[in-house]
Amino acid sequence: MESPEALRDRLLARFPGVSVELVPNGSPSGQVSLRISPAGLREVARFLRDDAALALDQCSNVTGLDSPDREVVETVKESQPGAPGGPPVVIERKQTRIEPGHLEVVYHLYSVARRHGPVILRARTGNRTDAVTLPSLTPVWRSCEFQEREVFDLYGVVFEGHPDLRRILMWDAFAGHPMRKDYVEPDDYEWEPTPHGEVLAKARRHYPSAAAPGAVQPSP
Amino acid sequence: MMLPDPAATGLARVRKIEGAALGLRTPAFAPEEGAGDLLEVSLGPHHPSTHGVFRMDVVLDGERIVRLKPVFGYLHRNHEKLGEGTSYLGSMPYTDRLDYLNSMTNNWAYALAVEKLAGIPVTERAEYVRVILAELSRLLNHTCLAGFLMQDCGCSGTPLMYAFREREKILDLFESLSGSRMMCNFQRFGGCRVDPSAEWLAATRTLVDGYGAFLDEFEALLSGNEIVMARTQGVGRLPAALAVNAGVTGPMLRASGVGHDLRKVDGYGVYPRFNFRVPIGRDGDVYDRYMVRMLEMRESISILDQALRGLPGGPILDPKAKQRGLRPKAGEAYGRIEGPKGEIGFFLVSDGTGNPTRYRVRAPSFVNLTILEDLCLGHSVADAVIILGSIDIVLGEVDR
Amino acid sequence: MTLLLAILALVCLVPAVAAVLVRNLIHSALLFVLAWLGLAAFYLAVGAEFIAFAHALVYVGGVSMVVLFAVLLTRPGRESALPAPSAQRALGGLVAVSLVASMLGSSIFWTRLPSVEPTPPVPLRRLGELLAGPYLVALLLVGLILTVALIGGLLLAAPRRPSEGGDA
Amino acid sequence: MLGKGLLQGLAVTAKNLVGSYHDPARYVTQEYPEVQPKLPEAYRNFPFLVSETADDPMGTLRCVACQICEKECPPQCIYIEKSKDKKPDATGKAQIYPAVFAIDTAVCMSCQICVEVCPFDAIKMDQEFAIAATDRFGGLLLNREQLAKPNAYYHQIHPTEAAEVDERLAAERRAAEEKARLAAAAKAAAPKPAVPAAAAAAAPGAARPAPAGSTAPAASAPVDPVPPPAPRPPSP
Amino acid sequence: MILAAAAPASPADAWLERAPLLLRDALTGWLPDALRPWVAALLSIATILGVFGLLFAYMTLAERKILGRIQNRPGPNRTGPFGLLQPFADAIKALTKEDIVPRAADQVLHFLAPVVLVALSLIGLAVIPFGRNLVAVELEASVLYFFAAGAATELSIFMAGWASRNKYSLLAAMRALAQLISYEVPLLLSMVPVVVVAGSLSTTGIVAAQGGWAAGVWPHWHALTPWGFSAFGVFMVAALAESNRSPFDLPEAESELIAGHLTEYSGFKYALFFMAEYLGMAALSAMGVTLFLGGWQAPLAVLEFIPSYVWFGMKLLLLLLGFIWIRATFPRLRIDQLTRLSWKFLVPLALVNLVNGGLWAVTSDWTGAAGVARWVVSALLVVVPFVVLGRSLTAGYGPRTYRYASP
Repeated sequence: MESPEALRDRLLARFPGVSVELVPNGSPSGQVSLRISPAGLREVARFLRDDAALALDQCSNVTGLDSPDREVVETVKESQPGAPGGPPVVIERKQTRIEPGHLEVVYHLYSVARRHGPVILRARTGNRTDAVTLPSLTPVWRSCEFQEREVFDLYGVVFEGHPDLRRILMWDAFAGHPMRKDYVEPDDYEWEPTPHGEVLAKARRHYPSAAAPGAVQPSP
Repeated sequence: MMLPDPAATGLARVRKIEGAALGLRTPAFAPEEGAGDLLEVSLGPHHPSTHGVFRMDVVLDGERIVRLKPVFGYLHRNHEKLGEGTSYLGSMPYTDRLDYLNSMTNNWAYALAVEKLAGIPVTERAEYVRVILAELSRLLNHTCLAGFLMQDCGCSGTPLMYAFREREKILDLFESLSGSRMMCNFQRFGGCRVDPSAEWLAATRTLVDGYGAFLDEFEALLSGNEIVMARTQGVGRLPAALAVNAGVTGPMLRASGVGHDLRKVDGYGVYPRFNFRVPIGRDGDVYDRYMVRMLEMRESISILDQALRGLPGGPILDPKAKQRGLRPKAGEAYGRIEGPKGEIGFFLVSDGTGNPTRYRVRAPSFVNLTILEDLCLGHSVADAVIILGSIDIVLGEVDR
Repeated sequence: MTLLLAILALVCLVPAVAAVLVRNLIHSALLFVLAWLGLAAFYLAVGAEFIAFAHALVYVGGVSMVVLFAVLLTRPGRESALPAPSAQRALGGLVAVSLVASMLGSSIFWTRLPSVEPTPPVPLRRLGELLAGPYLVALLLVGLILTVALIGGLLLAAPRRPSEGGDA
Repeated sequence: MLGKGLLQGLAVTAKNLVGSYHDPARYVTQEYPEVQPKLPEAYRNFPFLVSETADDPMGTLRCVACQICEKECPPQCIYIEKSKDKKPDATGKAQIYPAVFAIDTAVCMSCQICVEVCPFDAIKMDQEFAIAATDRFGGLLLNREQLAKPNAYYHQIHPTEAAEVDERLAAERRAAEEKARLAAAAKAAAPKPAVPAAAAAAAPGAARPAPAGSTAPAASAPVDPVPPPAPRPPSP
Repeated sequence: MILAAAAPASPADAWLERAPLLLRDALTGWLPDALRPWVAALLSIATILGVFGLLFAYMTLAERKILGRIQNRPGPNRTGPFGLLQPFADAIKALTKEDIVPRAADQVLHFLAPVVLVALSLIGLAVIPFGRNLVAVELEASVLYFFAAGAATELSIFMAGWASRNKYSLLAAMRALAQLISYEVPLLLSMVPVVVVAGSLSTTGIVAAQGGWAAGVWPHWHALTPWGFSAFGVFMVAALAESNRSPFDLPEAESELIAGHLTEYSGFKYALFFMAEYLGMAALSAMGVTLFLGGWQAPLAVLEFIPSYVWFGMKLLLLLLGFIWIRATFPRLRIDQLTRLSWKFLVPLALVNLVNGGLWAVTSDWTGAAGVARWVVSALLVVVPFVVLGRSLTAGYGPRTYRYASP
């Protein structure tokens, strides 16, 4: 199977309008992935499936990833007018910048015919709130049908072109997407007497009046 | 017996899926408007034969199925969010609860993924012990499958009881080794938790030697039986192209004629050292899936035999391998093995801390269910029950 | 003996009348079955066992099923016996009464019954020889008609929709 | 010939019918209450705390409330509160002991991770499976007194494992005394001027690390008492 | 009064043989003549109910014990020694269980269905000759009476299915009707050659026709003649289907429509259905024994000293064991396969058998070489259609050979 770099170049040559970039992987597994701009995702996918050399006819795994807004602390060099008539003084100032988060979908492609893989595709959504649509790859590989529904259900990524986009694990009336990092677990579930402090504290916040029967009273 | 008119139930959903060119059987029985009485029945989730909490909303035209929507999620406990909240070692006992029939292969898949993520070497003896336990788990799983499938065909429990009798013998082996029959929590990163004793290996040897005779008797009861053949041959036919495209893996894929077995394709662990064959079917119907699993069990017996003979000495786990405070470098890895039900894979993304930032389980039952509707269209309710049985799903793995 | 016959007559008549009056279709179909059993009892009382059991077998076993299937398939189980407007009921009642009167009248007044006591029961073997002998042609003709009716029924009931393989 | 498979099937069931009267491999039913199951030694159910002697369980608990098991327990069902004062343990060294040690058996899934990560062999897996409680909350919450069981009981349920653990602990104790004796001899042989006697006495040099509750789990846990004795990590 | 200590002249008047009749005479002896036939009839009804009631009770236990042992487990052994009190425990449970009748159900029919079903399966037992002259009702056309009683069972299953007003039971009721009607035909057709050969429609006549042994060893039972064996096979398969037993227990197929037409029944009515199924099975097996296995005839001349009703009992239990054995081994047939098996295999086979029986009756006086030819022709007339029809039935099915993937 050709190396990720060669594959990237071939894709860039073939699909000029689509941005294809390599995503390095720090772990010794060496599974480098290709991030593809959402616009041309389905054409690239169909090419990868039908290309004779690659023949990636099985999309084995579709995963959602959530990277929330991150506070990035940067040191910014600024030149400020120094002493009157003297050279400008360069001072460093720490500045916190909010890097906008995004949702990401990862496809692991394998070839059953050629017995090679994985080629890993990644696609990012605009942001985490309104621009969350990505083209669905179910028309290319049927195996994505349920897995994309699961990513929609647990992450909130809307797949355009999916034949039957509904929640698959949670019940339809469920609000929210549980796998997101900023998901707050509702605390109205039935109270559990686990002795662990944090759970107890949450329970006491919820039932401030009654000191829950049977809870472990911290020793005097 | 009247039913709301078909159009109201959104029945006219037309499957505009490009996969049509792949021999996908568009429902030849798509009901024309007002085509007689349609009976909407939901099989499950408390149906005796749905293998756990799983529901199928079926629309019947007379005796034939016109539409089938699987509904699950009843057993969803957000296993993957739990994985993000616990350490790498802490997730190991949770993997027992995925496909609760084969905790040994679940553990191995997770350990393989973490070893790939952190680059941990595995000791020689542990590789052999892992193969032995995986093949024992495969025997156990396929025997149970045959038992449940025949129970769905209507046998009053006899094949199921024979299957469970043999399964108990294997579970006793797991219990005397790992401490628990089904929740073994046995693999560690770089090896196994306990070194199997000589008595345990001798007990495994006797079990393996006796298993061939049990399979012969089991096949004599079932495989040649005309009623079994009549009920299962030609039912739920899965074309090879659709199987590959729909991500179907494991015995279901091989029954459709595609010789794809990760033990040969990926060659993980020490499988390349054993010579064994991969049986494949021709029609991809329920009978082929049953027979491919039976033949696969015979191959597993030969693998077990070779592994038991070739088991090397040496440590079962490198004492210096970090288990508790494991902090793999930032990066990601996707590791997969050939579980009894198909390709079970773990996708782990680490950011250098003690907990993974993403812990994804690729469950074979979940993906194999994608084509349940395509297989059942045009068949009767009795066939749909058998087709679901032949797919061999476990809800712990489907819902996660 | 006549007392027995009178009781049996009642056993036939009551369910028949009830069958007409009762609103639920399925109930009326089942009441018919009772009426047929009453008829079979008549044969028994006269001593013709073979005819009685043949009658019971054919009617209770077969014809009742046909009636029930017909009722089920045409009007699926709803009690929709709408009361016909009163004018029609009167007319219907009149026609029914006149029919019954003419039948009863002809059988009681005009036909000459040879005698009142029951004739000695025909032994079964003799009955068999009679059927195989002089009445053979009649027997074969009846058989022919039944087969034709059977095949006709099958053709009519053949599944209307051109589907893959016709079921049973 | 039609029916050959059916006859074969009947033959198999007949063989099993006859076989179940004399073949132990076929007739495997154990009638439970009358016939108690023969548990393998490795069998594990809920954990229990090991105390050195049976007469004073609270006094001789091996647990030093290092809270490693509380952190590592996947379902978070162990709750420990450290004691304020110290108490001499088996080797005479003053150690912290757990004032509160509660396990919520409604949450515990008996996965034995706590046994695996405990550096002091203070917690082991029990084999008692017929447990019942009347109340869902308090009844399933086992506190320190209910969890503590003597080492003799540990020998009874896991004989080989217990033997290895005891032999390893004895070896450590011997090494500790031997090192203490060496330190004392070295001190006696070359008396350093003006070295406060107390400091010498206080430096125990004992191999047993007194974890100051620091959360940095430096020690790599011995995998399991069963495998060959793991080298004891150097004192911090 | 009862002496006959000397060796009996003929087996007919052996003391043990006449015991039931002597008992009856003893009991009704002191009554005035007018009442005697009525009390005798009552007595025979009581014995049939008692014997077959107990048989039903212990057949449920035998079924669960044998099924258990086939599946290598003990079967019920907690109530009483070896579980012998289990049937009574079940009966008490059935009686004490709450009898829920769905509100939408049609009360009258819902109650009537089990009652009619049990009554019909009991009525059929009146004409079965249990011993040498132990038959409750002596009728000229008793075989026809038996099948007339049996024909109405479909009616009550339909009533049960329709009356519970539940989608599943209605589907199951329709399936049950299709099954029963398609198996009524082979059942009757397989009985006709026996009547033709025996020359009479009365059960006692048929059993008498099977008396005697060729060379004292080979009994004249119908089942031991080629056409008889085939007719016996067809009869037993049809009997399996009529009593909704294993390969054909479609109506209450657990894995599909929950409990079929029994979904809405509970408590004692459910137990009644259960009882009706077993009594129906016992009645059909009893008729099978009468028609094909020589009723109360002993298999060997020398074994005549054992009383006739004991022979009848043993043969009946043997057949019931066969029912249980088949239930333990075979899966269930689908509704279309089931009806195809009847119309495309059993009915043609039974028709050919009719011809075969007729030939057998006509050539009854052939002996010596002609006798052998007679047997060969009859055997051929059984084997050839069996193979031809069998091949057409299993067209497309068969064991398969599997290949292995190239490494």
